[in-house]
Amino acid sequence: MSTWLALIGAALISASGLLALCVRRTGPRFADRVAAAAVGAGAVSALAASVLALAGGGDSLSLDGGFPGGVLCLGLDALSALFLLPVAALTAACATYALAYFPAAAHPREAPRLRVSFGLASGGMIIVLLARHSLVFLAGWEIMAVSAFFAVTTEDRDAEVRDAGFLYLVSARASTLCLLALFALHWVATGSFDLVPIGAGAVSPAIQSALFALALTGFGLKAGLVPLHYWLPPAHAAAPTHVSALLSGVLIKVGIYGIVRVASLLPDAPPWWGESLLALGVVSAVLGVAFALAQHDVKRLLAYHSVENIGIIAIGLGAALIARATGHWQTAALALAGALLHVVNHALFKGLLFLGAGAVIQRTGTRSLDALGGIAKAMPATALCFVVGAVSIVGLPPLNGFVSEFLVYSGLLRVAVAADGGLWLLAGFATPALALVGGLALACFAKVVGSVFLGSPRHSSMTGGAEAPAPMLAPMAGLAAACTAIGIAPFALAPALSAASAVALGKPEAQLVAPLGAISLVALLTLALCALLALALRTRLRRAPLEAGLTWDCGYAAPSPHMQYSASSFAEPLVRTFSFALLPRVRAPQLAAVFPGRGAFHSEVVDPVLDRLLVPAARAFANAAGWLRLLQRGSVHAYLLYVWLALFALLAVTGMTE
Amino acid sequence: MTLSDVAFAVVIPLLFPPLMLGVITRTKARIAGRRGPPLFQPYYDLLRLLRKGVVRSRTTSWVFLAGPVVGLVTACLAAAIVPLGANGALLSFPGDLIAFAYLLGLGRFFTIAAALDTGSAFEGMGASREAAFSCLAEPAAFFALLVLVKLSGAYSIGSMLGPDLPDLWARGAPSLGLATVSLFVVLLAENCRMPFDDPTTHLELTMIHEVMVLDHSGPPFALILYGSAIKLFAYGLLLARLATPFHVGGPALGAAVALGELLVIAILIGVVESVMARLRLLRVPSLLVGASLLSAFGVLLLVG
Amino acid sequence: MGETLDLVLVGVLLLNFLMLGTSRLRAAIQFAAMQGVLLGAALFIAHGQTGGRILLLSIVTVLLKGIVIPTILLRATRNISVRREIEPFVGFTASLVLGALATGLSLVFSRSLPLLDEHVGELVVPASFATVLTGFLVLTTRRKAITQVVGYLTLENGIFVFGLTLVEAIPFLVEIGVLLDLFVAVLVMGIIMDHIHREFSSLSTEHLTSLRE
Amino acid sequence: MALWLVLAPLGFAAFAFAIPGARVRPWLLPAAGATQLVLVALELGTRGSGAGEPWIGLDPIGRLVTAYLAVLFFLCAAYAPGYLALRAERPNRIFCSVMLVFFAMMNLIASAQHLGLMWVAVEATTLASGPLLYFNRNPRSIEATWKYLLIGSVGIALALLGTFFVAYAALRGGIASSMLLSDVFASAPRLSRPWLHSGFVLALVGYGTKMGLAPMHTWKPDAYGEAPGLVGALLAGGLTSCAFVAILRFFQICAAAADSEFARSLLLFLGLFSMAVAGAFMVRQSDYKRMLAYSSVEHMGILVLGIAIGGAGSFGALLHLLNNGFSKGVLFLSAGNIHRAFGSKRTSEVSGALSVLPASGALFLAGFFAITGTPPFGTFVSEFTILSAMLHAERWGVAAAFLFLLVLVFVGMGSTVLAVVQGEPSARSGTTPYRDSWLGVTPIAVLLGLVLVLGLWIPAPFVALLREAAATLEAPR
Repeated sequence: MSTWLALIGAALISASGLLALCVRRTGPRFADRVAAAAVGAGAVSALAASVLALAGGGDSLSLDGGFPGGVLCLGLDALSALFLLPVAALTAACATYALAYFPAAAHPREAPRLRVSFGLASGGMIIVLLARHSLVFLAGWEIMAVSAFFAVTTEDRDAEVRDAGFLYLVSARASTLCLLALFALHWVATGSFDLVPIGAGAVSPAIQSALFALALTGFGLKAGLVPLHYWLPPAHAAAPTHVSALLSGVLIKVGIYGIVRVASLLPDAPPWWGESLLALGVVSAVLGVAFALAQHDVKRLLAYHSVENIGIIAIGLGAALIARATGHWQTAALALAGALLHVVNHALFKGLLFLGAGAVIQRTGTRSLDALGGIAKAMPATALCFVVGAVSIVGLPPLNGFVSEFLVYSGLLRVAVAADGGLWLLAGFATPALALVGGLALACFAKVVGSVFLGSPRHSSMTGGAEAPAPMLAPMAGLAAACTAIGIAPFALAPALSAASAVALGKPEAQLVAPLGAISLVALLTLALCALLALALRTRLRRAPLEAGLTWDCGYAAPSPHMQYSASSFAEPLVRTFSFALLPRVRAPQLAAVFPGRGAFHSEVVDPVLDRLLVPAARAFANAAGWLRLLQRGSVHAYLLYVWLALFALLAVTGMTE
Repeated sequence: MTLSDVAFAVVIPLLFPPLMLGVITRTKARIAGRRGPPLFQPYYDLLRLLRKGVVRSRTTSWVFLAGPVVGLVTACLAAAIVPLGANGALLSFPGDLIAFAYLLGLGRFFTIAAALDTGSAFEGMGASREAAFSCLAEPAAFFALLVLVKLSGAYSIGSMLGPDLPDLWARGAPSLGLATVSLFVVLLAENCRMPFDDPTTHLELTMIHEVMVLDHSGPPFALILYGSAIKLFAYGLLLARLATPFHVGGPALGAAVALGELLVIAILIGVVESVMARLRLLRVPSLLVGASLLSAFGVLLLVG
Repeated sequence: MGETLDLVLVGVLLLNFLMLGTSRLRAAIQFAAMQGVLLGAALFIAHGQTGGRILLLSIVTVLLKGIVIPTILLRATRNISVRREIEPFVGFTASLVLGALATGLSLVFSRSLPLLDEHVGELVVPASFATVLTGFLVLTTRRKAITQVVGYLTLENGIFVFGLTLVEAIPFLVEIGVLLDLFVAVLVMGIIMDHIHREFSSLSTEHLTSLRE
Repeated sequence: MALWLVLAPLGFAAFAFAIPGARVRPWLLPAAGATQLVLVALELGTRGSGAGEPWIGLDPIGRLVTAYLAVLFFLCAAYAPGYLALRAERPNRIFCSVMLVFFAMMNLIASAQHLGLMWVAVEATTLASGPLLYFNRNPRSIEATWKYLLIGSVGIALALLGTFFVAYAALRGGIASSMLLSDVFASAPRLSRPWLHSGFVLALVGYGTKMGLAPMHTWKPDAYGEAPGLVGALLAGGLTSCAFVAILRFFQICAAAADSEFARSLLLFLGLFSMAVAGAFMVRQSDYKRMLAYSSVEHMGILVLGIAIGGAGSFGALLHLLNNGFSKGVLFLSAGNIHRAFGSKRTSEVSGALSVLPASGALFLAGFFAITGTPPFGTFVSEFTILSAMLHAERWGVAAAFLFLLVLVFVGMGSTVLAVVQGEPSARSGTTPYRDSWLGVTPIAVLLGLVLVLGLWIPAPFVALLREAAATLEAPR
């Protein structure tokens, strides 16, 4: 039942764009609504399936009919359902948002195409989550990856978008090929396409480790674990914002799902799996947030934060895998629940943040933090939603980010307490690293909130303006509400998390034990006390003489918006501190005389993997390949010579004995 | 915990903290050869501010007022997590050390946001510095807390600093010692004391915390001052308990001893502020990284 | 019989060298033609006793390789009143040296292969290889399209020589098919050469290098 | 009667040559294709009574390939009338009849049970495709045709020598020499190994030239670049597959002689080398039709790799033969449409094809995804099978190289394809009146559908045929 419901959801969502194409002639607005309605209906169906499965009603089904891989199995268990939840919710939110953000009336050429690819990408994700058969998994995976490529390159007339799309496509392909190897090896080792847990001892440890390494690479590429994150920032910057939200919110999570699923299939996990995942997670989290801090483009910044959050999730998963390898099931359940909850949470708040940023971008036409400012006055609701998202993503109480980070921390601390030797060092350094990440994220989002919404507009075109339209506000409000709800009542999700962890660990008794009530109390106290105090202050201020004046600028009487501290200046101390990793490229004017002339300061931080490694390597390879071309300069004589040389060479290496 | 204990644990953290500020000011005055203001001057200041009117910049929004409110509330909640002496804390659950750090983080987030809301270059500068330095202080604190977690096997601040604390010192004195020093540095940094920040300076360019709240006035400003005092109280309590792991008598006596230690810490801070100059801002990160390394070394010592 | 055959094959080898050494286009074509005639003769000498089938085949070979195809090529040179010289990439002396090397190599290679007893002392297999290699040299070192056709012809001649050992194995139809294919190939190449000349007013393959990387 | 599969197209060829109407003549091509489909269906239906002539007959491989050729040719032929109508200024008598001869000869290759006959047929396809390549009659197409003819003929000459060597190997083994496959297989264990080995090498290089394995592939970019898309599709889908069949015949001899290891290692090397060369030359390839030629080189490499690995790899290679052929059909025909609409095949001058030709552009893009093994296209299934076979044989290094080269090729091909398809339509699109038409698009869409079907659902009899054919590679009869 639940699997069928989810399949129906996938079908509806996938078909949404095509349905809209069919009714295109009745007018762009109607087509928009048809697509959104189809997605909404599909999402409801998928959500229902998810809730059903989380409540213990998961099931599976088999399709037989001469497919290349034999009988195709699909199923929905708690683990899949937990991932299905944010996929369905965010898809619906983004589709609603698109009604106002990317209407067909304003984008007659792009919108119909985007709707098709958007629906297919989301439908592909659901198929991946449902797949219990490796070929189905790969098919869903690739549908998702390729449709996402088309969604990213919606505005393909822009060269930057094309480049980013191509980078994404190539990375997606590399990831698919890793998975191809993974599932081929799985097939060779088990003789089956079915994704069911392997019996202990059925497959040699070396093969299992190879499977895990392939999964880590292939899924890590999709999830954006450093150093495989390089495609993420350009792709997120290039895509229409609601697509970025979907990409960042759920698509990269499907990579996480893959790692969890594959790890759950392999019976004998040595500790190094978890250790490597943990180490990768720490590196991703720290570098992700450090690079985010140095960005000037709000969408690139949010994309780097996805790298950071994937790192946090990976830290949780790594801790869970370590605990699983050492038999600490309680700890494993705790860390895993943290990671899984962070998956859900990140989908909610990252979706919210992207949608909020999109509203600002649509209103102002710029993504540059240094050009924005003071938008809270024109768009107070958007600003409020964005602040909720920011507080969530930084992991602060009373919102949901705190809950999942709390669980990850708890798992990590338990691993640290139980560990000794090298593992203690690893866990011992991971915890403060996580704290550093938290601090940096705080700085970063203070910077974003401050430079986008607070202060006064840095550009005259941004004064005035209006709040985002309802179809855009409603999804944001919904997501913000969800963030708050999980922050206040995390215990409501505990059974679901327990069930999902039990599936992922293959250990039904691995239940989540965490002081979720206390967290709830802290959250409620924070909210209540703030409300009380705010109320008191308000009453007091009503009575007090309230004077409005200029911002105090130490006596300077005519402050202008350009005198505000910019986002780049705000981040400068931290960028300088981390310059050993960020390697900022700075062009500063030389100030020679007492009255120097005009000067311009410019600084940028480029991606270390993409711009310092991959691009130069690709260029070098292309140049080398260019030299190779000299062999093919049109001379038929040379070509004939090659034939003969091949003949002689092959004859020479062939055995000629009787 | 009885109801009276709870009332006790609520009232003391609410009433005591401004006194620490008074003690610090008095200590500094004495060392400088002055008499200084009365010990209760901070209380008078708060009351005076609460009565005053408010001037608000036209560029600000609701965020500007959220800063003081959230800052005070989070400081109070954080203080509730720290036990007064060997007594249990008001709020205690496994993992509450994370809540402690993150609650203070929430306060910081809104303080910074409120500073940025004014659109002033000076307040932006202060916010930027605050964000950067607290970021770097975070790992140092966590290394130190991790040492405690590892040694005690407990996950709440209340139990870590509970009756078993002397035993922990016996097992891991070097690590705990390093952690204590490092926590003291964190305390100075987080509460904007010398050598990180000079609370008494009049030059906005060199300020950190003070410049962030330049535009606040009246009751909101009182909330800010009060909040920072409570924050100092919470950190001081943590440090005091860690540095003096003795088990003294009943709850009342224990609390009294703890408050006494807090005053000692206040004096200590006063001494530090009197004998040290403020660091160059560019050097501040080095000091914080040094503190991190110190407590990281404490973690290293626990290998095996 | 073996000696007569060897004698003919010596002639074939000699023609290889002449072809490599000559500087004149028409001469090269004529040498290839002579080779074709010798091949027809060789076929008859080697297997003539087996019946009319071989006789017919020999006649067809002489006709095609010795007369028809060379005529096509000669007509091509006549129609295209181009410079008659062969323009080699590798000089004539060097070509001869390479030819000698190739012949030596052929001898070595055929020694290394286990020949049938009746072929051990004979020239058939080495001569075949040597002619194939000569064809290769002409193909790769001569500039003009037409000389390349001559090289291809020589290559086919070499293969034909090897076929002398297998007359029983190769059905008549296939032999005829092979010859027919050769004829059509040269015919088509001739047509293409005609078009090349019309397009470029030259038969040098230097003009044929616009398609490149 | 396998012979009819050859005779029927020849009959159509004669008819096409005879009739005068240049407007009617192109329609003979789909007619011949449809007839062939019927004949093949009859032939496959009456399997088991396959005792025909000893020289021409359909073994499993033959059945597979003739059926495949019939489908491919029918769809390409269905495209032809529309294309030739656009090229009404060119006489099409030669083109149509030669194309039918070409098709007949391909069928002859697939059904020949005699090495000599097969050689004659391969050479005949070479000669027949010359006029097809030269259809455009410009200096560039002369050059391409010349190179194709010369290199192809030289290569095939080597294959003839290889055929002779194998015959000699029988003589040397003391057996009555015969070139009939059944005889050769029966006597294979007694063949003289040195002759067999060098014969195989010669045949591999010879037919490999025809197939376009690197480094003998050099004619391919020129020929495919200058040929009409229609001809490119038939060459890349049909002819190369037939050359592959010719190599398979020699491989079968080695397998029958229980001596296929050396052959496998040669195939392995050539396969990887072809993929590598293709990858290297696709980088910064600015001519999208030449790019397709390198893609063909790559896939020929994959085919021989599959055979080299053996086991499931043979199955995968045979399946890939079909997938590659149909995908190549999609790519060449849609590239032909794009070429027609923009009047250029350089990526610097062609962009925004998706906007100018929504159908052809989309098909070109889809063909790119199909040829690069994107699930759920059939190419994915075959590549998956080949990779599994590599892993099963524990050839880790080969598998890693295979995957790396697939990425490399994807990068090279993707950058060119996307440059053509995406972006603002270039100014050149306005210089020609050509736009999408039903006749020019439907056959391509059907071809794409076939590749998709092969990835989603393979009928059981077809799987059985593939298995049977793969089995004859390991143990020929």
